[in-house]
Amino acid sequence: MAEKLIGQDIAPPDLVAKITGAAKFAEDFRAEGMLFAKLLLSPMPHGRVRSIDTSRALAMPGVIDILTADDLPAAEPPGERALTNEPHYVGEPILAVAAVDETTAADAIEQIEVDLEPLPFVLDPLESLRPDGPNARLGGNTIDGRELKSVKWTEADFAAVAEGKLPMGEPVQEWSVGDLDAGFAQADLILDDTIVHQSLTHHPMEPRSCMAYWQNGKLHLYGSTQSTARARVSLANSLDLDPQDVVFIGQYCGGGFGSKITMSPIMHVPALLSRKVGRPVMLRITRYEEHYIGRARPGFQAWTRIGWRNDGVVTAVDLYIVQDHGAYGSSGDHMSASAVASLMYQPAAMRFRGITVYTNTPPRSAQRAPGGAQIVAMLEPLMDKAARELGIDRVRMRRANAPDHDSRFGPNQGGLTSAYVREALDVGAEVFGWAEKSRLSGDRNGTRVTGVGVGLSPYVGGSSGFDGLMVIRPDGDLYIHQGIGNLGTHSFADTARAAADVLGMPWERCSVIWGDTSDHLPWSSVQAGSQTAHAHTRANHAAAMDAKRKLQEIAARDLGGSPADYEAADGRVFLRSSPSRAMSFGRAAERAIALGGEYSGRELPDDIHAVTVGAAGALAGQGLMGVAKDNYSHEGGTWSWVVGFARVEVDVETGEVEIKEYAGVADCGTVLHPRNLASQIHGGGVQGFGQARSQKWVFDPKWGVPFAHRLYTARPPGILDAPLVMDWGAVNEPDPENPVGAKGIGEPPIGAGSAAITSAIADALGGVCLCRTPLTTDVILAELEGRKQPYGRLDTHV
Amino acid sequence: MTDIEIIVESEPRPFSRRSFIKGVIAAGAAISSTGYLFRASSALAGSPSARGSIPRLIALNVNGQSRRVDVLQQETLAMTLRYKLGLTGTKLGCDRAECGACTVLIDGVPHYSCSVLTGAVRERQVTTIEGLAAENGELHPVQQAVVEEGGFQCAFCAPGYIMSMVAMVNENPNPTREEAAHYLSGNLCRCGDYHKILNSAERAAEYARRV
Amino acid sequence: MAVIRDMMPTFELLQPTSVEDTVALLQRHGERSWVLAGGLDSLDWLKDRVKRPETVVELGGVLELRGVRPTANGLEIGALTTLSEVASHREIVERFGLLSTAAGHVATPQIRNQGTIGGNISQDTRCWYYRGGWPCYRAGGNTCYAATPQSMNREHCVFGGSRCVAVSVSDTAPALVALDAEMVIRNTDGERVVAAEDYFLGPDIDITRMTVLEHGDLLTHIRIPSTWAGARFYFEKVRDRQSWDFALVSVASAIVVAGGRIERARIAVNGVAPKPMRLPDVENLVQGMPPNEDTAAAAGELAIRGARPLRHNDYKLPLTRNLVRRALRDAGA
Amino acid sequence: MEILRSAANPWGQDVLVGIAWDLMWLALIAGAVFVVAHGIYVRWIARPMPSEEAFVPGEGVPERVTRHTLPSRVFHWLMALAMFALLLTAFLPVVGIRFPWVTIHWIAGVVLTLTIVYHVLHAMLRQDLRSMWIGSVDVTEGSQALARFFRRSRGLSPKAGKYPLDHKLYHHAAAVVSVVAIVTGVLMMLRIDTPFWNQNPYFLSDSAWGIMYVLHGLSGVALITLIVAHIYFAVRPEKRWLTRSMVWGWIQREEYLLHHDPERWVLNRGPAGEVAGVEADRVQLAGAASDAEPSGGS
Repeated sequence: MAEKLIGQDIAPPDLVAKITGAAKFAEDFRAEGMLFAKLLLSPMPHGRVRSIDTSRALAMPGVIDILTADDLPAAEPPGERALTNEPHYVGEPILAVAAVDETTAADAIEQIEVDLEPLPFVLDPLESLRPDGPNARLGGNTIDGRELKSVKWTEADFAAVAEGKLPMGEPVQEWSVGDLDAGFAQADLILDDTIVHQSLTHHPMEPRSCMAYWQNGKLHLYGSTQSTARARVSLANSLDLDPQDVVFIGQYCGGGFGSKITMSPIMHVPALLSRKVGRPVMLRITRYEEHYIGRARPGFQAWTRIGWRNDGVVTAVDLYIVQDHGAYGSSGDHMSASAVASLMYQPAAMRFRGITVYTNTPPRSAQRAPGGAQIVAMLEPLMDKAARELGIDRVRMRRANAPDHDSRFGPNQGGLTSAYVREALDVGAEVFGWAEKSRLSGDRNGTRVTGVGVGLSPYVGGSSGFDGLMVIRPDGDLYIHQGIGNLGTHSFADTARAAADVLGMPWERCSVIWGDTSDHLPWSSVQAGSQTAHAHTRANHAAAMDAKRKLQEIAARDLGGSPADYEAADGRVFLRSSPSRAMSFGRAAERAIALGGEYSGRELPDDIHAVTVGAAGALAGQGLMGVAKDNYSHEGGTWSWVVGFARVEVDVETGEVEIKEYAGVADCGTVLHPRNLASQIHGGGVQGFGQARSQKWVFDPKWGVPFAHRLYTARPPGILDAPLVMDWGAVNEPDPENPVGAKGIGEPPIGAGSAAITSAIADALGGVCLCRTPLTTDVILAELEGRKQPYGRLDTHV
Repeated sequence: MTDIEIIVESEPRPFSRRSFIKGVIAAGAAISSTGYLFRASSALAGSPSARGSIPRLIALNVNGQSRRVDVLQQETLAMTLRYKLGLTGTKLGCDRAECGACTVLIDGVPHYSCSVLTGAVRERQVTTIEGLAAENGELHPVQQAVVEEGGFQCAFCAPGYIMSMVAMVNENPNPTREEAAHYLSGNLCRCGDYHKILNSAERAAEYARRV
Repeated sequence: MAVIRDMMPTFELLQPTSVEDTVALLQRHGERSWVLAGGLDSLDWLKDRVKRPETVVELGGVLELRGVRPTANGLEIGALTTLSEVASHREIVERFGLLSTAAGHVATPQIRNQGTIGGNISQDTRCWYYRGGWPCYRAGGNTCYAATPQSMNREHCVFGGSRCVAVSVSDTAPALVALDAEMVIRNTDGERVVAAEDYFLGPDIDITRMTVLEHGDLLTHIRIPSTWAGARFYFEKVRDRQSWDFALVSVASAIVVAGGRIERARIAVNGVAPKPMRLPDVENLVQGMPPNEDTAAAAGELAIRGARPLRHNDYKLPLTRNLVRRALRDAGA
Repeated sequence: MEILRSAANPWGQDVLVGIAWDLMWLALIAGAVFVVAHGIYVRWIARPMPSEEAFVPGEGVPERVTRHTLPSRVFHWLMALAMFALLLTAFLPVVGIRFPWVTIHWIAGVVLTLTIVYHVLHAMLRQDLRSMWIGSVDVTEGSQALARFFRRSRGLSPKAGKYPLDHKLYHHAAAVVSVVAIVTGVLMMLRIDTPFWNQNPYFLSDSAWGIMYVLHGLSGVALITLIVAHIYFAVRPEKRWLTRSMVWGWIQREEYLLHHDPERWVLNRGPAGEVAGVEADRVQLAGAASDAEPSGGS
């Protein structure tokens, strides 16, 4: 019986292609007669196009054509389009020029005269909420569900803003649970503070370049996406096309972190330009443009009040979040943040109030643990402050509040599928050596003071209801079709193991088919919300069980006995009682083709998605088909956890911080691929370090123009900004609501990394919570030297 | 200039604000079989009238082969590799010497190919990621080490990292983990895979010592 | 007309192979020419189309300007010597470790492999208003956008601002000032030698240039006298990230201690003024004093006297004070 | 040759930045051309001045007539010094001579402003404003001079008051240009750090600043021409007596009587015995103006 694949370290099948340069990302494809497009970006934070004079550009040799917003499908505000006649942020694309090469296209852009009328703009959400504050959009400054509204607070609300207190006027989103006053009444310690979290561009390593052409009415688009199957469908819908008429090619995605969940709006430029000029168009996106259209995490200006009993148990949480919504997008980070706070601290009484405010800054979208990564980095230092004042060990403090399997949380007090949080804390304390390391806090080593921190970070880790599709071909191999994107998590390969294990197939006999929708990919989840590992172990398991049933039936039909007497392993289906009576998978595949019907995919289950029906139909008759919808039970919310432990040294004379040690431990159900889990824990942790220490936006408030728009000024962490060695661990207890016990894990690690560092720095500063990220050198040094902080308590984009 | 015959309407297409037409327009483009080399157009040519827009035919030595290629005077090595020689393994992450994904070796030394003018490397040996594995596909020791460590996540930065690692093992056969980190500090990884990259670097040094 | 970034415009590439040819070309093409050595500073301008030379003179072929040669009383470094060579050259490491340490802190290995020491000290400022193509004073306009009450000037100057408040960002510049180096400049008229301290210009003298180089000039060599060879060197660069980033503040010092007392000292800081700032008052103060904590503290206080912080860079005062303190403290260690 | 420099502001809108430095060369050339032309004109072309009318008896005219009091002379030279400092610090950097000019420039600017303020008060309170006033007499004086220049008349223009018309015109031109330079200069001081305030370029909109810089530039270059002419006249031999008067303050009795009409520049004994001129508001000088020949003269 082949050894179980789940739990082993198996490199993904695409690794050799990636490290020999053979792997083709979107910008690596070429096409005969390919043109190059360049974008004309808005220089103004908010403007309206009065006129565009492209005559000189079009007269230039080598310039083929120009695409403007009028050539795109209409969209109701605040809907975003690839091009616009009313730019809402500096850098929003207004038009695109297609030319024989990029230099000509760029020269042509410089010959175009765009007459832009400046409109009122605003960068700071609080400014827009002032009684006379400007609105970022003509239709209003916030959104309630689908409706644009203009909300203005009163002067009274802003009374204490000068002392750095968050104004808390009338919210738009709100929920509360339990009796808040009673909760605070029984609290022995109450802390409250204003906390600010910066906005952050995703900056995946690969900019979202894309190339497209049309062939016999079908759109072929080479793009970078986290979710191949879903990108094709959303691209088709956005262009009013039938998905069958769209071929999306995206075998490799140079990272997305939530900025490439399905399609990027900019894909309409090569798609529609190539149709307009009748030739392939490559749009190479530069890093500068990636800052503008590459999505970002919404920043928060928040206030919170938390009550603790003497034993460390949280009695009440009051949370107010003003979210910076950017110019477009539908971010609900502030709502997710409130759910995470409620889940983590399990307060009996909690109130959340919030509002999301449009600003003339780049569009937002989910960025790795949207809302979660912000709130844990903001609140965990307060938890430490309480632990220090109550004299309770900080890990024990978190154990006292941690949820278990039966806990409830959030506005409608939903349940959980599993929560091994205390176990994660214990394993973490063990791996990091918390017992003796926590005693190091405050130690001096020359001019360096030590700080240790712990950061707990949960996030959604599952979903269900998607389809699995695989074929055993006459060659006896198992071809597993995955609609999952290849965004760096290796989930497209790791989730396929669930199918191989059901059929006892050795990994060398399995081929994963992914990345090109013309290879017939099933309907799959989006690779976001850390749901893929959970959703697609279920889907692949279900489809493999379907294949197994068909193998047993075919074997019983040919070799006698009843299907239940048969077992499948090592490429054979055999009678359990006498294994020599067997049939190879290849033979079974030939029989399946001969028998047709459901065996070869001529007939399909009636509950699978239309996309899967299309894919399966194309594969019918090629072998024994396993196809099924994931109908396994899914009671309660699936959430995964990572707890991060960090030791830092802060130089009291320069304000520099060196992260000496970091360890992250996860509760993500059964570990599919240990080394890959380590990469997610460490990789997400490093992104958390950048969030806590160096990455931010800087805008000139007078002109509304950004400066941190390239990697050098955006300052993502480098190899020397992380410890040389990082540890990890996992509880590895199966989740009951998944056939293999797996939960997703992509997002919790970033909050753990960020919270561990903000807590550790607060610890090194003697428990002072600076309540702001990023904690850059200047902010820390101003605190150490007792000087005025460089930024106001509520300042954003500084 | 390019020898493709450009079908342009007699007078420049007047810019008209046509409404969105859903119709089917037959487009006659097909992926050329070679997939790489296409005579049609390169990424950059520039309007013929501009000073210096006349390309120069030069000979480059890339991965041990002499390649003759028409190069514009302002063309960077990364663009030449990717758009003229079809070596798309060298990636463009920022085009501004801020990420390292375009790292290649010039005379064995790591450089950001996005910040080197192609004209400046005429007599020099350029090595790219495609030049590491042997003809028969046998991986370079560094590549083999990366495979065994299951290295990289999205791997867009992998080619750049591996070129830096190759130079590292050539220059310092016995690097400590810290020395490796400093040597690779010119390569950015946005997935944050530094721990596993350093594991690969240490194993790469070990394998290189064996060869 | 619309603006586009990240797309190099066409230019004519000239690749001379001797200093004579180079200065002749620069003379002929005058204001429309651009000197390109390592190119790390130049390509930032050219790709963003903020500076538009018609002709680029690429110095890769001028081999005579690479390498390190001992001279009568010190070393002469060719301006085209790469930062990696400077950081690892045995002569420099042993006698002028301050410079090799400084060179080793520049940006990243790939940039050090290609960037030249001449380019590092002649690079333009990195003020993000100026680099963004704004029509500021330094770009020939009449406004400094970084010195308004609302500006984002965390990385601007606290000393020596005159309308323009940008800073010099070179790491090797303060080291060369501390080593009392000299810069050799050639043009068609001949050669002139300028002391390191005078090589750099503040905006009060000429707001459009960071160094004395004019069109037609070529920095050929950097000469380091042996006066400070073997002194006790200290270099520290404080920055947000440990690679790529320029210094928020950096200190470079050469101190000779004899008989428990500071015989002579030469200290320079960068990242705080439009040019690397030598601290003669501090040097005089500490002369003859023991290199202990009190001297270091006094030196630190004196170093930041007269500073004039902007809206967001007040932290550079304590940071400069502490770095000078650490340099003096190290002299006593 | 450009006149104005403009640039794209951060929003891509075209905005005035200042004058083109070619105008500075233009102004210098204009000054030089004027000097040469005038020199040639006087030397070769101008018809000799007709012999002065019979010597007007000047009884009661002292040997030395005070033309400029000490305070006004001190003002003049101080202002000249400030003006020179301003012009040098403004234009030497443009021609390539590098030195820290900003501080000297704004200090000289402040000095100039103070001197001008003093001059205005001094003129209003102590000096005789009307001596600068351009009245109908001056108009005829001027038209006569013009007619003679164009050879349409031989007649002698009426004698000047304290200040001949060209002096008055020059003074007013210089005054206007200086005021423009000062007003714009003072405002522009908001753009630099001084011991009293930090620079704030957003005090005005960038288009307003553009106009400010252009005006300052234009007045600056205009001053070059004006001062070149001024110095030229000061050193001309036949005007030396006037220059002397700005140094020592007095002119000789003959010079007074030769060049000035006692009726229009009435001398009266000041308390200290020195004689100060008071511009008499003479009625149109009977007869003198009417003998101008009708056009189409010789």
